[in-house]
Amino acid sequence: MTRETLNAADLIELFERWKELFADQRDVLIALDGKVGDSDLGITMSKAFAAASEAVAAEGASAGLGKLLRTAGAIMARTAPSTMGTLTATGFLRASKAVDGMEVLDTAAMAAFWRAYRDGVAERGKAKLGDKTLLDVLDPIATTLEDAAQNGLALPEALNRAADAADAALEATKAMLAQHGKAAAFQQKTIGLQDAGATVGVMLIRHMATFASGQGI
Amino acid sequence: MTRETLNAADLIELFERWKELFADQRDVLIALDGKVGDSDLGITMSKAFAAASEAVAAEGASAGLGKLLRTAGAIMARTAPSTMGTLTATGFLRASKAVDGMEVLDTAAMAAFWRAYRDGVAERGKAKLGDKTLLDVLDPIATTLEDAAQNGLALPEALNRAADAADAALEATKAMLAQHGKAAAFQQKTIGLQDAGATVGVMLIRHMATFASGQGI
Amino acid sequence: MKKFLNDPGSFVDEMLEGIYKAHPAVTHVGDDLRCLVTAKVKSGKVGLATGGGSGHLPTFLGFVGDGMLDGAAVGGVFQSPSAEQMLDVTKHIDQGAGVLYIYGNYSGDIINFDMAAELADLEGITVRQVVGNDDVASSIVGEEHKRRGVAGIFFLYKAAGAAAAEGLPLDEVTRLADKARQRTRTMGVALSSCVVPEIGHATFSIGEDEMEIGMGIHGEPGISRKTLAPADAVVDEMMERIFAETDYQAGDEVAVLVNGLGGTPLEELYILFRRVSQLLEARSVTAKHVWIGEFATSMEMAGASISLLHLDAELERLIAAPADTPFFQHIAG
Amino acid sequence: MKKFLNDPGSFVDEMLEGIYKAHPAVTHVGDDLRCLVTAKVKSGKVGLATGGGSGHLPTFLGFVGDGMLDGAAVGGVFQSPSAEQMLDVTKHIDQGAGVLYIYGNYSGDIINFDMAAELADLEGITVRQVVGNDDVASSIVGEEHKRRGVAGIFFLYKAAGAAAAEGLPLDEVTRLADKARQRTRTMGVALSSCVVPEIGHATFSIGEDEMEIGMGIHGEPGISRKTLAPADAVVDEMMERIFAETDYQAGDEVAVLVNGLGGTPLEELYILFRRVSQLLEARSVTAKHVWIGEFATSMEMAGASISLLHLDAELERLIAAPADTPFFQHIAG
Ligand SMILES: Nc1ncnc2c1ncn2[C@@H]1O[C@H](COP(=O)(O)OP(=O)(O)O)[C@@H](O)[C@H]1O
Ligand SMILES: Nc1ncnc2c1ncn2[C@@H]1O[C@H](COP(=O)(O)OP(=O)(O)O)[C@@H](O)[C@H]1O
Ligand SMILES: [Mg+2]
Ligand SMILES: [Mg+2]
Ligand SMILES: [Mg+2]
Ligand SMILES: [Mg+2]
Repeated sequence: MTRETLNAADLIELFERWKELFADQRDVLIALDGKVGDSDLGITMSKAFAAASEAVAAEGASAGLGKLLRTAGAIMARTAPSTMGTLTATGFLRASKAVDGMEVLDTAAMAAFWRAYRDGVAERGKAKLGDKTLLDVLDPIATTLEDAAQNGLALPEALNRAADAADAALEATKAMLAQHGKAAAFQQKTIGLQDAGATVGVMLIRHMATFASGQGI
Repeated sequence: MTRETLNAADLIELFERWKELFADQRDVLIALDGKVGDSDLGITMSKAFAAASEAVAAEGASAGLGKLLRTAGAIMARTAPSTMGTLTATGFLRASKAVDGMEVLDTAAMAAFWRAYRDGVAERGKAKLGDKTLLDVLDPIATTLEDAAQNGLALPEALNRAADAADAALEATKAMLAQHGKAAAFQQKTIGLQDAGATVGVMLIRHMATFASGQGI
Repeated sequence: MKKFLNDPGSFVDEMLEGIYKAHPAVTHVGDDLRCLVTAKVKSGKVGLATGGGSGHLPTFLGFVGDGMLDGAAVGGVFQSPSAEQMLDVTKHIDQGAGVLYIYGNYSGDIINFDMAAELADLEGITVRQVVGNDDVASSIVGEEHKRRGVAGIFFLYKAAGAAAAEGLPLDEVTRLADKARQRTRTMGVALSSCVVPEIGHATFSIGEDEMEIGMGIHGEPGISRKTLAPADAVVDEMMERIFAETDYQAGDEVAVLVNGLGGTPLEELYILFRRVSQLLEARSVTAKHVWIGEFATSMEMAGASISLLHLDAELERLIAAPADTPFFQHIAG
Repeated sequence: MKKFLNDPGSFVDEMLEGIYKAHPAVTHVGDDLRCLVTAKVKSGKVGLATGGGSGHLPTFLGFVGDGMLDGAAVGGVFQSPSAEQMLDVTKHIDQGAGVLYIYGNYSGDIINFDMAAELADLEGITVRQVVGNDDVASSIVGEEHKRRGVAGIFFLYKAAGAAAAEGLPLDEVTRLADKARQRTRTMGVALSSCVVPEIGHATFSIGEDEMEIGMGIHGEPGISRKTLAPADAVVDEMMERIFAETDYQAGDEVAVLVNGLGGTPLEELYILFRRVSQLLEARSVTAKHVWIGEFATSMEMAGASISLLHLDAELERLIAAPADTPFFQHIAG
């Protein structure tokens, strides 16, 4: 089933899918973070989304999009306060504010969602573009969605484009030198490797796109 | 060259041989003590005899048998104060007293030497016969030499018999249950194993016998 | 993984239960075991808080007590506590004189402490931050702001703790903590990996005859991996890097911390200190205060670090002051 | 072998050089670094001496200081010091009030301490001996005289040290040390081997998933080797053996020592203590004094031991008394 908009019930289902995603990808992310980090990314992401999914499901669709996203962000901040955990929590909390009061997310609302998410991460993490972080994929996600909204693209198509842009941006992180977090210590060794946090960003948007496109995941 | 008696110069040479013996047997004794002990026996014995050999050589034959044995015992007590180190030191110190003033060791003197050695070890260690210790080979060494002296046997022959008796006694320790030292903790596991300290006793007397018999060692 | 534990998921909380049972001088905020505070908050005093991942005992929470810290929020093994937990500790210990956060320079911790400081500010609590960055190996001179905080943070706790105990105001306590930070340098070396309980296998692998100079306390890479050298040569290499960026003059005094990373016997730490002491003597620098033992560990990692604090009169006074915490006692004298 | 050392043969003496550099409160008799004594012998006081092999830091020499011991003779790693060295320490610390030897029940040590006591007697020094035998695993009830002395000897030092500091006479100090001995029980468990520097390889081998309950601090065999169980089950098994031969009544008080063998992180010791504390509470026995950390180690061995001292009024007073030594500080109150 293609979803032209996402409502609160969809969001709850999406969190359930994200939860499954990060449970599946736990070891992949552990291994990836292990290369130039501390191997915890798979653990924190699976915990964060398990807790968020449970919390939004318990709250139910009647709470509305804004409240559900706030709940998800708040519980993530508590359950998984690693760099990525807190940045992801910040992202959802800011997105919550951006879409507060809306009944459904169409392309324009989704652009506002990811713009707020991106800016929250940028503000909290103080990274610059090109620093080889999550921000390097969030930025093209936000701008691609803003373009898509301006061009009147439907949500599934818009999200697919954003995910493609994120893929390309993730690929581009390989050439970058890590400037933040534990990876920064590895200096030159980070060149050639894709950034772990950016990988999580791609997983999030790709899964959202697949979900909106109604493809089996 | 067969030696019917041992003089002070011989003793110095014998200590040199003992030193080589325990340097050679270092790893064997480490392994043996390692089975039901703390693996240090090879280290302490090689150290003890290296120090003793050096000290008696430095002192020279003119010091006389008693003084040389006292020097050997004293330096061993200082260099290798493990159970076997101190017992061996005690043995030599007591033997020193027993042969003090003698110019050479014949069979009777050698019997007195090992009687004193045996009694010193018994007194200091407070072990009983059959407790699976060094004492179990020292006892037949002393009694065999005393018999040999009464029967007028020459020193090489007497020492060979004492060494044979020690061999048999060592074999007999296999059936015993260790009562002292670290081996005691191994209880039933000590059955079937020859005692490490008794093995040192056999090495000492066998080497002495070979030395007196003039066989190449 | 060979550890005394019941369940990797409850590792930290069961450890904390043990700590509260063993040390009645510390307690927790509400029901959250991970928000540890002194049982006797001293009225009017500047509050000192720290925090960071578990797995580094006695860092972080072990230094909460008289003459040291007032509270610590701890996370999972090598995981930051949450901003909310830090805020809870902050609110509990604040006596109106403000709170100083002293913690290590790790992105997860910074992000959460920053968030906590913002939240505390909204509640009317003045918060200052000093971020320990003593690990020489983790960035070059000129990029000190990128350096990790490791065992040397102990000196920051000690200096700030004594300053707060003297009744100094927040700005002064902050100045002194920051001065200690600027004058502290650490170099570490690892011989074996740690194992994070929830991961279950070694964080990194290292050859039977290898060491890594400069490795971080979570297994972050160091400067060079090579064949294990004699202890004196290892110390020489570590101290050379510290000497290269400090300006000790003959007659100066330092405080020395030789820290075990968790799996290294005390005997070996003393062998390392012996050489440290020789090198200081060769420069006519006095090791005025010396601590040798485990201060900031990395679970069962074998290895050690050497931290030096370049003393001056006021820092010396603070380092010499008495302290009494569950994991660290210092009897002045 | 992966250790910080320069040469296996100089391991002990270089460690000692480090100790003297770090701790000016202790010194050595004449030129022999292995005869360690307090720098300020207290006139008129009963002297307390201990000794044994190196490789167990902070045992033995780490407890020489105020409120604890006056001297310690140490040997090579896991090797007794010589009778002569013990005699030298004895002569140095004797103040005419006599000297009490407190050491562990090992044949090498006994033989040498006995010899030293004989020699001291010849010099007119009264010597008493109390031989620690707290290791429950090392012999059955009824054969306690065969048991090894392990970490629980710390309680003997503490009790005797406080008694001597109070100015009690030799017989009384001996009685109290012996009472502490009779009321102390220890159980240990090992997860990995130690490596003696001069031997260079592991003393014993143990599977990746195995533990040995009751193993001694030199790697002596324990009671059973089995698959590593959850921490609580390990503690239950250890405590059961201690409970089986003690008669704690509801309302009684104990002192508890959870000791790391060298390679085990502090976190895990607290997880073990958590369970100890639950078991004591279930019997309404109070853990009046608790120490958790490294007290008697076996180089880098991973493992732990649990020691309990059954307190009574006079032992409680002595255990509670202040102490200040290089490796152990206790602030009373
Ligand atoms: N300052 C920052 N701003 C944005 N993203 C960051 C920053 N620092 C690190 N990251 C991202 O976080 C990822 C690592 O996340 P995580 O494993 O949670 O870190 P840690 O374990 O160090 O807390 C990196 O791959 C990077 O994408
Ligand atoms: N009380 C004793 N009397 C005589 N011999 C003993 C006694 N205790 C132990 N031994 C001997 O000492 C040997 C072990 O010596 P050693 O390795 O030096 O002991 P440790 O390492 O325990 O000090 C044993 O094999 C035994 O023969
Ligand atoms: Mg990570
Ligand atoms: Mg032995
Ligand atoms: Mg992390
Ligand atoms: Mg031995």
